[in-house]
Amino acid sequence: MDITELREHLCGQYPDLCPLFSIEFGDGVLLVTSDRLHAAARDLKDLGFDRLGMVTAVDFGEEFELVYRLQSREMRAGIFVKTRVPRDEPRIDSVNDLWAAANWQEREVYDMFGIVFDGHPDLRRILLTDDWVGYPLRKDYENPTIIRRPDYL
Amino acid sequence: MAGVDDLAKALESTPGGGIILTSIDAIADWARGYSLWMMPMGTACCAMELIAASFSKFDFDRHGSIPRPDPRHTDVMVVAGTITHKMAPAVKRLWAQMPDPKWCIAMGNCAVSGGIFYYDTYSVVRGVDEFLPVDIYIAGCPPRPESLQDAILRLREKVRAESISPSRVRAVEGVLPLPGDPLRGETADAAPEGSDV
Amino acid sequence: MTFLWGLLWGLAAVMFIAGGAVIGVWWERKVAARIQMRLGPQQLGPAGVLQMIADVPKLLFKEDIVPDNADKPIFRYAPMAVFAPIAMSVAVIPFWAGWAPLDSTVGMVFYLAFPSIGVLGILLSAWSSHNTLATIGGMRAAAQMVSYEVPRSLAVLSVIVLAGSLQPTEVMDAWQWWWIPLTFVGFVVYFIASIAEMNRGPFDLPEAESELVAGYFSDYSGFRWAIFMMGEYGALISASLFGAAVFLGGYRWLPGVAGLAVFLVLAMVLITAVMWIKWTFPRLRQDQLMTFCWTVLTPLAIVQLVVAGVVALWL
Amino acid sequence: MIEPQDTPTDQAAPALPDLDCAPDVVMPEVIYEGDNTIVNIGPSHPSTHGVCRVIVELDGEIVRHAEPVIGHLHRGIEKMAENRTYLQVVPLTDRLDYVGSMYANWAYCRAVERLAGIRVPERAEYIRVIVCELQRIASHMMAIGPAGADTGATSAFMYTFWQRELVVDLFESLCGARLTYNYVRPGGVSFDLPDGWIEKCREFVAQHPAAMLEIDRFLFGNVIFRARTKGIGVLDADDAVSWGASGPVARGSGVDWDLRRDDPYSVYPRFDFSIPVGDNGDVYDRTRVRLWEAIESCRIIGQALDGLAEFEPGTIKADGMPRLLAPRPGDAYDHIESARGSLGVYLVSDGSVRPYRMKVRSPAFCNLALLPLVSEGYTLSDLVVILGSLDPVFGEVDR
Repeated sequence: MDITELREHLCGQYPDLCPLFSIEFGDGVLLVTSDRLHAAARDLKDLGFDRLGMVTAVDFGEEFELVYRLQSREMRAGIFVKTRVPRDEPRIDSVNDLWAAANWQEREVYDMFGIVFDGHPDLRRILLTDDWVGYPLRKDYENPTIIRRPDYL
Repeated sequence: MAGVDDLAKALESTPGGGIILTSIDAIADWARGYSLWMMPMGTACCAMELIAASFSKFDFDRHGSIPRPDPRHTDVMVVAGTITHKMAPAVKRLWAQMPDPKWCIAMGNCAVSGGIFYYDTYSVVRGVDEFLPVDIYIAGCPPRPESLQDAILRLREKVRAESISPSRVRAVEGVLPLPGDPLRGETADAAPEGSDV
Repeated sequence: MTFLWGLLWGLAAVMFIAGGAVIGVWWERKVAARIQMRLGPQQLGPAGVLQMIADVPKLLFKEDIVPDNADKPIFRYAPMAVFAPIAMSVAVIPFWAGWAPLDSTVGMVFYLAFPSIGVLGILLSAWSSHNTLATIGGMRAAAQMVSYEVPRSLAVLSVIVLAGSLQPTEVMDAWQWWWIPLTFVGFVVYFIASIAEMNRGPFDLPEAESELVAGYFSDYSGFRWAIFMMGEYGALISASLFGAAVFLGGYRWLPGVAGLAVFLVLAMVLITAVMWIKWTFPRLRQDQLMTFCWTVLTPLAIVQLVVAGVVALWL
Repeated sequence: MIEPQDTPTDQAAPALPDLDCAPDVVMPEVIYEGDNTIVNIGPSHPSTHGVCRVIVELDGEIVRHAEPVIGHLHRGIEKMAENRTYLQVVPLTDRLDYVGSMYANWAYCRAVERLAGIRVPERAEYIRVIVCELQRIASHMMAIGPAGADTGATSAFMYTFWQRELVVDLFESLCGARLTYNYVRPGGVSFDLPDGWIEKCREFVAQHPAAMLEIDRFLFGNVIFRARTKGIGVLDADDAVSWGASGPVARGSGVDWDLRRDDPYSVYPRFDFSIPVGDNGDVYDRTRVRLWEAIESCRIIGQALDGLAEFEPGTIKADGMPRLLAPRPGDAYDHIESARGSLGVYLVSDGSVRPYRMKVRSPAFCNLALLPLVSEGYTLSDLVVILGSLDPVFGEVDR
């Protein structure tokens, strides 16, 4: 199923999601607000997106952008769901109840960005030690042990 | 090694015991050099070459070195791969579990200095020599299995200078010619008067 | 005087086992290397035969670690408790016509009883190490060795029934070549049960390298560990010698020194077969191991015993 | 007899590093109050296939819960990539999945190419397919062999490793490295095939299926190995999909999903190959799927080598590649089917010469998350076999 068919399919099933859908670099992207993320994710799962490929976040200064990559075996298509959470209070609903794959992936995002997933059963640090201070993948992360690379490209 | 220590002490305090001690040292060092069992501390990419080194094509067993997973049975720890801050305590603990005399080979750039992970990273220990006394460094990312075999042969040379008596070890350490040192002959000649190196 | 003789014999047995172990380890490394497309030890002596001459002093000069939390006296002496019974078991093996180092009238029972005492040493060492992996290994060893004792004893019993004696030399005197086909099943059961008894692959669960790192001797270093290894190889040698004698006829094939040579060659073949099996087969799981013992080996041994008994009556 | 203080000070022994000076973190103790035994496997253990710590709650020999503790090899590659140019990130991707370096190279390059709109010449695509299928064979050899080693048959590992060495030799003559190739670059590959390489590759492909069938016979046909792996670590298809499992782990459970066929990329649609799928989802099926995939890879390589003849040698780099890539702002994701599953790279660009964010969607990470699920109720001996069958590579799990 190519991207335009996917858009038609999505708009046919869930008209309220249709205006949020756009195409970037050949990938379908669904941009939702953070409070609607869980509902949109559920709709997409019902639509046939049965695999959660990836959960990650990007630090855009004031806000974090959360990126969910969903995949459908049946439709042979993938879609991004993006949402933004404020840096001051990074909270979002966990999608662990929809896809078990979110369990470790959301833990990783919590570990690296400090975004709290409400409803996650076991939100602990996963890659770093439990007593680690700070969230390394934030752009303002400082750690005295880091040696900056000389800037010669 | 308490029994061996006592033996060494007794021999040192006995007149003429030094000759026996030297003979025992010769036997012990020969035996140790030809039977360097490895503790494969493979953490990352270099572990693959560590495996390759002891497998069919390269076959470490030819040199009498076999990998043993249990630190208690090994003589030389081969740290192959990046050591992170999370892993370092475990490496230290395994090192502490190895019985004396023990040696350490830092295999690969990551274990030598952090290598490609030197800059910009927050979780990597820059070289295993920050917390272990390394005897042989092997450069390469990753080094070839032949380099590791060469390191074992070099380590064998280094082991020859060891003694079962701690005071003798300390005496020779300052003047120990490093394996492959171009100044080798001179350094040995320049040993201080009276030291029986 | 008797005491001195005993001491001398004890020393001889220890030297025999230790020497055998030294050669055995080298041989195993070569056999394993051959199976794995490698060369094995090469540098010391022709084909690396002197490799173990380097390994043994090295282990002798290693630090002798006793962990802080270990039960220290037991930890120290447990290796002896493993090694001594195995060295003792060599005493009753008939090497020569009418001669065994200790020609006891109950030699067969003695042989079956003594190596099993080793399980006590293994349990002690495992428990005193204060190490979970070692403890699991010790428990596995205990269950395994006690269970496999049954088919092994039953298999040997069939030979005892045929010979009508418990004295190894008399058993050897009574031995006939047609016992080999008659007790073949018993021999196979004995062979498999012996492999399990000496904790070698595919029954090496107590020291399973990929699961328990080193099992019950994980915390032993230096020469104490070497004693464990000597015990293991001693058990291998002693079981192979015994099997070669009572099941395969040992020295009876040829007279005089040639007979002894045949006996030793037979034992060597058995030892090599054990190594071959170890380096070829995967390892069983604990429950499969027990099931195999009680549902396959033990019934087979009983059937063998019945057959031997009927034949013995008919004789 | 010389005393230590007699040593002249200028020749004093260099001070040995103090063992207690550097990262002095105490190993976290497991506090547990219950009747079961807690056994700590790892971080350095012969069968964790890297540096994974598994905290196992044992009831006798039965595993009640196995909790993997990962991150012992977390090197911060994603953070490092933010401070390197697009080309400088390629060597970092080598170190992700060190058993199959070509995959991470390729996934990253595809993401960059998508972001910067680079068209790769077809010859380069064919070469990429060939090296990645060779890499799949090499990587699966490191999964099948340890399955034997975990169950105790060390020799099987030697036999599969021999095959891996043959592939590594091919790679070495291709790009000079045995393990970290840095071969697939944005816009193409770094070198064209050397003279005689195609013949050597054909030789390898010709002998490999026979070697695999031999492994199939003596390892997978072995009665003990079957007893040890059949019905162990069963993962059903629904769980596999829900947990995001991919690659042989998912296919062993009957999830017929392979990106090479289902989301075709590169020149894969031109080749004729089949995708082996298991039925039971146990260790045996997962491992055997890998074996048949290796044989299928040989078929793909054979076809790709035939197809390669159509293209002129030397056209291996995209035209007009700038020395310094600065793609337009935006984000791109691309994934390929690596030996462990679907390996994706997500790149965010802010228009500068360095990636703003790189995220690696690691299949081994998702597959390893299944360990508590699939190991519960089996014995300790099975746990190591199950862990091996998930085939984690910790460079990729921890990144």
